[in-house]
Amino acid sequence: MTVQVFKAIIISIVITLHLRERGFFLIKLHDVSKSFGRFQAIKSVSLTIDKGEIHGIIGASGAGKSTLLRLMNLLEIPDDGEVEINGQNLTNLSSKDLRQERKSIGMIFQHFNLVANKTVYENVAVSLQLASFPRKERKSRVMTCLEFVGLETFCGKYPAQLSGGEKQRVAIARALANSPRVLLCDEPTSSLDPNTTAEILGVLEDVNKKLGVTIVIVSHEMEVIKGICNRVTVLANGEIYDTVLIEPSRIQMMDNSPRYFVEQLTEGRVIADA
Amino acid sequence: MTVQVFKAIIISIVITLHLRERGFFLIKLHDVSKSFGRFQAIKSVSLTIDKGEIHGIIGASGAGKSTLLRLMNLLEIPDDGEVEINGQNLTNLSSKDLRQERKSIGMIFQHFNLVANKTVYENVAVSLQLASFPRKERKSRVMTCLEFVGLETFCGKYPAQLSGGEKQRVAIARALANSPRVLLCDEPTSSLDPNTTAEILGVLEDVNKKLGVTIVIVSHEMEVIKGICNRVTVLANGEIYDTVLIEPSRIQMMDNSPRYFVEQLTEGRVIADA
Amino acid sequence: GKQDEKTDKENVQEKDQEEVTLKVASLIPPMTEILELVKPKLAEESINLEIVVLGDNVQPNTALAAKEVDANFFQHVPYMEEFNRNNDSNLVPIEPIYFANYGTYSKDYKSMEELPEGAVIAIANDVSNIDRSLSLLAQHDVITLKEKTGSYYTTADIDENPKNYKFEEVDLLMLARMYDDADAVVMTPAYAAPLGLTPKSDALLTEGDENDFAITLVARKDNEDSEAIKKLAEAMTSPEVRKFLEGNYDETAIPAFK
Amino acid sequence: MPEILIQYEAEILSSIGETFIMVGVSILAAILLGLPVGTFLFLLRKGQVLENRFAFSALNLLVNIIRSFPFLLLVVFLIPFTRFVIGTAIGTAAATVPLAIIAIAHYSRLVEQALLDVPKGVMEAAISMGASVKEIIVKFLYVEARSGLVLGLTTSIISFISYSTIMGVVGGGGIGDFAIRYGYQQFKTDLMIYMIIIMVILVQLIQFTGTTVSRLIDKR
Amino acid sequence: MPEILIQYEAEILSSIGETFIMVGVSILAAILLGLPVGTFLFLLRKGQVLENRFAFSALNLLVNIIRSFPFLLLVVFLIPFTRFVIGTAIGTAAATVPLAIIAIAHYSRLVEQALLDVPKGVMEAAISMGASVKEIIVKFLYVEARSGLVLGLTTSIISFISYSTIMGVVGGGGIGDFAIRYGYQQFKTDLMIYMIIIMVILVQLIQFTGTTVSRLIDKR
Ligand SMILES: Nc1ncnc2c1ncn2[C@@H]1O[C@H](COP(=O)(O)OP(=O)(O)OP(=O)(O)O)[C@@H](O)[C@H]1O
Ligand SMILES: Nc1ncnc2c1ncn2[C@@H]1O[C@H](COP(=O)(O)OP(=O)(O)OP(=O)(O)O)[C@@H](O)[C@H]1O
Ligand SMILES: [Mg+2]
Ligand SMILES: [Mg+2]
Repeated sequence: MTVQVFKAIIISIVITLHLRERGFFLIKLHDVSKSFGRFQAIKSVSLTIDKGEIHGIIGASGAGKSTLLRLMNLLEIPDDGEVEINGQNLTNLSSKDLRQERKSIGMIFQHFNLVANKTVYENVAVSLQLASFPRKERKSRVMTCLEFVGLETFCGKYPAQLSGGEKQRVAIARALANSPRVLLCDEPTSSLDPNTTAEILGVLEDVNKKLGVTIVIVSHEMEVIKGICNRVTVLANGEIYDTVLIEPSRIQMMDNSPRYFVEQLTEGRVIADA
Repeated sequence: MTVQVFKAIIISIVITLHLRERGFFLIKLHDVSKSFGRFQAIKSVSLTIDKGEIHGIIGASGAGKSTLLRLMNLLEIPDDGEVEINGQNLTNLSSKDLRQERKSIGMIFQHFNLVANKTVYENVAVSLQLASFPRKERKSRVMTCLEFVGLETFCGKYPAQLSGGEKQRVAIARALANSPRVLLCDEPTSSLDPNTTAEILGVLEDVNKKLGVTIVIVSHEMEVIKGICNRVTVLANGEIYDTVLIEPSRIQMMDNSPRYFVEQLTEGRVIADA
Repeated sequence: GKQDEKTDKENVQEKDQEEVTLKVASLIPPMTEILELVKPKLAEESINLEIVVLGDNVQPNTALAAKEVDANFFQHVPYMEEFNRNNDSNLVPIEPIYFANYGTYSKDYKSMEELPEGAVIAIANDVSNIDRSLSLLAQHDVITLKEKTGSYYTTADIDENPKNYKFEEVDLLMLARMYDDADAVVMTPAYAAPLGLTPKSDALLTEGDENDFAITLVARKDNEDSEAIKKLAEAMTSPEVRKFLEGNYDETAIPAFK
Repeated sequence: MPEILIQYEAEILSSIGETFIMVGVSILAAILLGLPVGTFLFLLRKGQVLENRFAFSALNLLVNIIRSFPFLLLVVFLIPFTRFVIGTAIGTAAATVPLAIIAIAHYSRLVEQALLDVPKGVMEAAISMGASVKEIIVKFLYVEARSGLVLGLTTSIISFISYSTIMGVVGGGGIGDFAIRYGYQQFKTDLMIYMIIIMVILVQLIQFTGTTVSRLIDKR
Repeated sequence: MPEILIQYEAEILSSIGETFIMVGVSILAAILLGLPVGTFLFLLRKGQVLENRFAFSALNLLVNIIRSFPFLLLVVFLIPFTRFVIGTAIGTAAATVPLAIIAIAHYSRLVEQALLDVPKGVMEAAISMGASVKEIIVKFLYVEARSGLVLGLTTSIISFISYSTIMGVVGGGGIGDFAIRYGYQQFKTDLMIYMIIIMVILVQLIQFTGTTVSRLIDKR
């Protein structure tokens, strides 16, 4: 696995060279509300996410985390309030400009939302096609992203042939492919084992540090949040309960052998091997 | 939340009274193999799960955990080998007997597999209908199960109107409704926050202890496995790497207030409130 | 051999020089057969006869009026006149060719007298044929009709129907098939023939040739005098056609030309 | 109301009635038989719960044969059967027989297609709960595919109306036949146009109802 | 080969050719125009990316009007248009015009239905990536709905064959018309049955191809 992490770092450097200088991004929500029927899922939330920050959103199931995230790229249209990215008020944009803006906002969905009739390769490639990424470099870029998530040998498979975690990793690769400047992640590691999780978080951190990508992560896993975020919003019943600044404890990388699981399970209190 | 846990315990007692004496169950896999095309997902696995055990299955993403679980109720037909539940060889059963057997095997799917056009209530009720559960008691049974997972007020909602965690909890309620004697759980808490997770695991433990339900849990979360399982199979590349006996550390219950998240985040190393 | 070849070539050349194509719309035999019969003869006169078979009895007139065909051969004059009235067209009859001897047939009964009270009589369902069928029955005093008000009689115009016959209107195409179903069927010989029925030996009642319903070659005002139409009319009233009709359609299609 | 409509009021009303009878019976046939046939076309497929190559091919062929017949010839071909069922082969009642048969074949294809769009996971959930084939169909398949089934039925009904216009051939009557006989063959163009307007309104109503219902019951 | 088939060989072959022309043009029209029309019916709906109540109603009405016409009357009604496009209103070429128009209306409904079954999540993924409407259609909707689109086209093609049998009215010819004219009207029952067998084989081939293709491209 360390080999892969090394690869990932090399790759991020390649991306850095590939990209022009890009400004850091910021996201601002002003008094945003969203109701579904009579139920108010988000209640007048104001939140600023700084440029280059890795921002966590945590809260109980049903607190409104996904809804809040989906408001940030206007997948949910707010009933009230404004959404601003990098100084631009998304709510006022023409649909063409909004499209353009969205091309620089990557999103990892809670339920992946892969295209079932596209292969793993095509699922990742499509975001490059949409962004008119130079045709020649597409293939190598897709492969790079699939290597990020350890799926370089899965190119020709279809989503229905993947395990839960593999699907999730394809969704991550897709979101990263187009070198977005903002990355919205809804439970990006919910289906991943601890090793793969650590790996993916490492990639996200690199992307943030080296390319200045602003990242918003919704997660219910305390380790994920603690391990990577600078600042965390605690959401409860559609309202911000608190925002906490933390010092991310660099995620420790582990080797991905099954031995790790056994060690973890037996640590300190081995009973027997069955 | 403690109130809910209390409720859950009361409820399990009610179920115990409701049920006749039932034998403990066991699951046996003999040399089971399963390939998808040329890819061998499960390679000649033999595994015995004892009566009344809570058995964990852990392993990296793509190791074959879901496939192994799905072999246990013959959702995947093995290419080779035999699957036995409570002494009955499932692979030889007539389709009618297999159906009958399946009614006593609850399953929680990794991707929930809720019926999108049924309400939360109907999704849970359907498993009772299939098992010809006495019509009069259905309603109270469904409500009991929804209370287990804290969704008693969500009866009339449709899956598309639920958050990820809420969907998962409906799937759990559905699997529990028909008082199964074996419960197959594929990442049952992957979308749940730590509190809800602890709660659900508490319910599963109760069901196991009080009703003798044999439980198989696939999970990538070490805490889940450590917190509830008696024995854990570590899977790697479709093979059993090891089987480890552990002493489950009774899951600690936490209150479900957002305060908990803040405490967890700031524990020991508070920097500032934003 | 050589000489033959030469004359053949000359013939072809001749044809090339003055060949005219004549399009004639038609529906079913024996109409189409008559046209096929005269085709070689017209070819000798450098007229290429193209038979356009259509499937309903309005389209041949529509096509003729729109100059898509040069003539048609499927209808009787009253029907053509009705079309002219309604469509501001100027179709003209060229030559009556044969009387389709309309008749009443029955599978179970030998004569009209045997037909019981309340029997079902199947008739065609298009207006001109309803008119014609009712006229046939009236001609033989099976029913009586009121004064004609519109251009056609309809079942509403029946005045007396002493034996309370029920009239079932079906498509022309289905008429022959109703032979099994209805107590009696009123139809043209063209539809009766495939059942092996002829007006002469099987019909309970026939129309004869004392009527206006001769199937007529029809063209337009602007081409009625053209050489090609004249030659076509000539060919269709030739002794060969008469012989053909008398030989194959004895009393079924009675030649209407002198 | 235009005079010509008043003049033909009785005929128009009875032809509307005939259309309702013919289309109504077709709808019944589509639901009572087309739905099961389509369901079996789906369930007998490879990989489905009743997988059976032979039975599938046979049923598939049967549906294809009905769909292959030129409609007019189907009507003719079915005359003995119609006579057996209805007692006569002409008239509105008789016309419903071939229409119903076409309706079954037509709708069954749309049912098959709608069921193919039910997510595999839902089928798996049903199977894992030990649902019988009947329960899989009624409690899962039809529930999950219901909006597609309604839209398919809507499309089918509109086709039935179109097929019913040909039933003048056996004296079936109906609005379409009325329009053809009086409007077209008798050159009463205005009458024809009114009849077509009636048909457009009818079709528009059916489509509107179908679209609305399918949207209301679609909770996906 | 039975004698009667040899006797009529030339006519049979040319009628098969006519059917191919008529159905071929209908297929082209269905794909080139029915597909876009159906796509717009979907995209203009409430809640979709091009939501537009007015445009939807207009397009929906247009499709319904075409579907409401008794087919025979549509053929007649379109004669001036056909003459304008093809130069004549009779013959096989002319017959393709009304057939094509019916094909567009027919297939567009099935397209609309197939697209309605595309999971919402896929649309969301497309929108979140900043896909333009054209890209949403081509790179997401059609990809995800492709097996439904193929099955719908199969169903439509078989309906087109059935519609083409009526085109004898304007001299369109085709196998069905041949069967009616020679086989039915002239009581050559054996000839009629052979023609029907040819049609069954044709339909069976189309259905088989459609089913197979749609299964092969369905990766869900
Ligand atoms: N389309 C909808 N219609 C009605 N209610 C909805 C809809 N979408 C979400 N909700 C409700 O809004 C609330 C917040 O949903 P959201 O998906 O944002 O929760 P979440 O914080 O992401 O939860 P989880 O961790 O379980 O995914 C939930 O209670 C949910 O039931
Ligand atoms: N239908 C299929 N066709 C082809 N390959 C499949 C299919 N289903 C599963 N696989 C492959 O089999 C392997 C095991 O899949 P499985 O779903 O059992 O993994 P898992 O251990 O549950 O992983 P995760 O934790 O990511 O859910 C994976 O590599 C997957 O790609
Ligand atoms: Mg969520
Ligand atoms: Mg899995």
